Amino acid sequence: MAISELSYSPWSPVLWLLAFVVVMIMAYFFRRRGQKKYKKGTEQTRIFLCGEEVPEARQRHIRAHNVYWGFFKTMKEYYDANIKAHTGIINDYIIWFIALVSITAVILFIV
Amino acid sequence: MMSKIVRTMSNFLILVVLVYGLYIIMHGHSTPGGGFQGGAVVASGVALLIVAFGSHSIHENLKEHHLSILKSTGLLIFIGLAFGGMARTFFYNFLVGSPIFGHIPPLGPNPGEMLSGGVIPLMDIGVSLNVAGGLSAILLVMALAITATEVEE
Amino acid sequence: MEGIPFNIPFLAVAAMIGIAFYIIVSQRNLIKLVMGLSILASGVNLFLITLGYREGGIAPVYTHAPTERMVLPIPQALTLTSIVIAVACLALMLSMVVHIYRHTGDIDAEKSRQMKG
Amino acid sequence: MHALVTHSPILIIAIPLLAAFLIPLIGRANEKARDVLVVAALAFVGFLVIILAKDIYFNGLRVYTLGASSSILTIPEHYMVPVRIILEVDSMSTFMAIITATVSLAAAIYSLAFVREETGQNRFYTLLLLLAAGMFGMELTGDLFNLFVFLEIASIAGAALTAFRTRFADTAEGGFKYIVISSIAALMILLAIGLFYAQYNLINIGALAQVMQYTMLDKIALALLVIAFMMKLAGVPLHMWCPDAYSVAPASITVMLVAASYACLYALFRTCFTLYGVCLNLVTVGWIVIIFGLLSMFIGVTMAVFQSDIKRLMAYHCISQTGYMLLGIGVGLAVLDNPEALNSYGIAAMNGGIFHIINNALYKGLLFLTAGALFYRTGTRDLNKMGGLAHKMKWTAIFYIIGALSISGIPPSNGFASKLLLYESTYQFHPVIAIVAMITSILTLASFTKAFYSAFMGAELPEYEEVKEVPKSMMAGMAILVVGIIFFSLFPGLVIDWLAHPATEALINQGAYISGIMGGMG
Repeated sequence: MAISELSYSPWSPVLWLLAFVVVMIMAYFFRRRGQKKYKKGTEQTRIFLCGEEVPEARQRHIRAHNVYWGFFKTMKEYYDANIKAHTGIINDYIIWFIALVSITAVILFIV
Repeated sequence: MMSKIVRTMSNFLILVVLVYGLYIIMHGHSTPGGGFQGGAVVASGVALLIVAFGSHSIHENLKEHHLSILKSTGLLIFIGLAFGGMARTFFYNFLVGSPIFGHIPPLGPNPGEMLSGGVIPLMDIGVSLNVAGGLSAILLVMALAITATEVEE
Repeated sequence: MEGIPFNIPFLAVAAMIGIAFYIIVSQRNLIKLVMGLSILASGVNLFLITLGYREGGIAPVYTHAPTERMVLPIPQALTLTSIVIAVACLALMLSMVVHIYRHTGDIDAEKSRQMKG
Repeated sequence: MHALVTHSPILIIAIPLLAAFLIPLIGRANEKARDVLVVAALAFVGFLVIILAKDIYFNGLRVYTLGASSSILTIPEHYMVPVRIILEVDSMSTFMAIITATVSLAAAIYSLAFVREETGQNRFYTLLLLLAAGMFGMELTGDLFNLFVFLEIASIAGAALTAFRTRFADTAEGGFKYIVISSIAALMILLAIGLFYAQYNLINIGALAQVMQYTMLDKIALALLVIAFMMKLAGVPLHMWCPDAYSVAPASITVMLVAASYACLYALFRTCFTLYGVCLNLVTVGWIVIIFGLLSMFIGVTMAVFQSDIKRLMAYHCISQTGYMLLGIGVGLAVLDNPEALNSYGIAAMNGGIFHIINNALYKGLLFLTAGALFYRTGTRDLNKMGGLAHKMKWTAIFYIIGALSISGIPPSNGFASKLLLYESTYQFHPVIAIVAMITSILTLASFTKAFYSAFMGAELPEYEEVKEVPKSMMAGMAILVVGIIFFSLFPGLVIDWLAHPATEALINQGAYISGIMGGMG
């Protein structure tokens, strides 16, 4: 069942799942103690945007290229260099291959 | 489509090419040659026809699916013979000693015997069907593709 | 082979492989690239065939063979298989170049590329 | 039953071949019969793989000679060299064969609906079975030249399948890149085989390993083999063909290509551990593999976060996950001649790396299949154009979540189990490795969250109102992999004891492999 070869502690997913279920049951009981004013199908479930008109679905959806914008902005130099290296030209792929074969052969000769 | 002289000559030559291909296929087990080489010779005959008559007129009589059936049949012969030796191991030469190609020639230099080799000549036939069909299909499709792009331009 | 230094074929192999890699690396024309690959395959095949050469050995064909020592035909078998595979590769590559040309109208590796990054 | 086990090494390769050659004839007559044939052949092969694996687990490795009842029958009789086509199967081979069998079966069932609209389906299934046969052949063979032949069969079939949907503009380009790098890699492997033949007059792996002296030519051959296999399995910086080819291939074929790249991974391990083994400069070669692994993990995952094409994103993940396997095996290779380190963490690292191969084949296969399902219904791979699809495709979304959690190593998934093994063991080797591996895992989760959010979450978009759940056979193909993932998640210990650990033992134990083939000779 469990992986016992680990040096620190064994890993047993079944035990983990049991613990997870216990935690979820506890969370459920906490949740039941909350307020009961929520009703489906009323104004409570509609989107509230500071009282303004809600835009249509197509404009509301955040598209993939906007996700993690800050991360890419911070890592701009790294990504610029990387995209420059990924030329998409088949000849360049072979250049990498030849270069790495020679480097590896030289390393194996020296060491 | 080339001139009448070329067409007439290739009508004769195709016979020679086919016979030569067949010779190489059938003697593959005792002399240099074999299924692939013979099949390639046969396919070169098809190439001759394509050059002489043009790919479209050949394509009217020789469709890809004919060649595809030829290919599959050849491969099935090959792998079926391989499965035939399954009583011992895969590819076992189970025809040795039997009347079909089963004669065992003496070890060492010998004059060469047609009816020896067991399953090997039969496998040569299978391979040659596959190679002839496959290479002809490649040549035909390539020739058609070239003419198609010329039409587009 | 009398009088020919034994390593001449190996020099030819090295030259062929070098030329092939030079073509593959430097030529952006896809057809030329395929030609380079074909030369590379021939170079490797030549290498295998050269390995099969033995001084004084004869071809392992028993029909009317002289009674000298025969060579083990492994390199020949390898080369034959490799040739067959190279033919299939060549046909496949050329047909793909045809398709690339149909869709993009170019056979330059850089101009016909649609994917990068 | 006994005969079936005896002949199963070759039957595993021959039955897909036989079915592949039958398809053009049967498919013309009846399409239903053809579909049944494909699935039945692969299912039967899966059954054979399992009984063979069971037999090898209990009875040790197995040698099968084609065309003769024993590998030592030669003329002249004192010529004690294995010249025939010989298959040598040990636990590592059957481990890889199990992966290939599972993935091929899932891909074939998925294809039934996925390529229903395409022309030339007979050719599709023929090539699919040839690809499977090529992979099985690579994994079961005991001969370097057969390895080359089966590698080329797999490459040609894979490239033709990648470019199968010729009506799209970019498929031919992906297929062309795949075949070019495949044939160059294969030719370099052939050159290395020639270098071996020049020195030892042998091409059998076990026989070569016995006489290997690690001369200068062997070093060149090692460099050629390692880098050529590295290119085939898409290790950074030789990975650039991988997103191009994987993204344009039909989804079921992408899954098969992933399995094919793991067959090359197997060939790399076989080269390092069995062919060269202890005569290598182990620390150097181990570090070369580790550095490839680190680069693959980090560059692969950072490029993946950036992508907006869903299959390109997953293809880059494929690269970064391959890095984990290289890490585990590289650490094992670096400490192979140091019994103390090997027992304290080397074997654990290799177990982790090998366990990760099967995990990754399952969940990466599942993810590619869900991407294919999205493409099947929306007609696009661009994440920028997708949105709100979870409303319409509930099961696909659930499958995607299972796969994404698993690949990111969230407990209790199988991905967590293998990554935990890797983190703990590689940390003892060098802390930096484990740290990079963890960062990679975090970024993996980040990029799959991005893909999940932009494809499945959000309001229903008006352009996808007609979208439905995918057909049943595609669901069945995904379900096979999901069942595998859940089983592996719940019982990782069983998998390690029964599959991964025997495979590790088989890799480490070079002597057993050599005596398996050379035992009866001289």
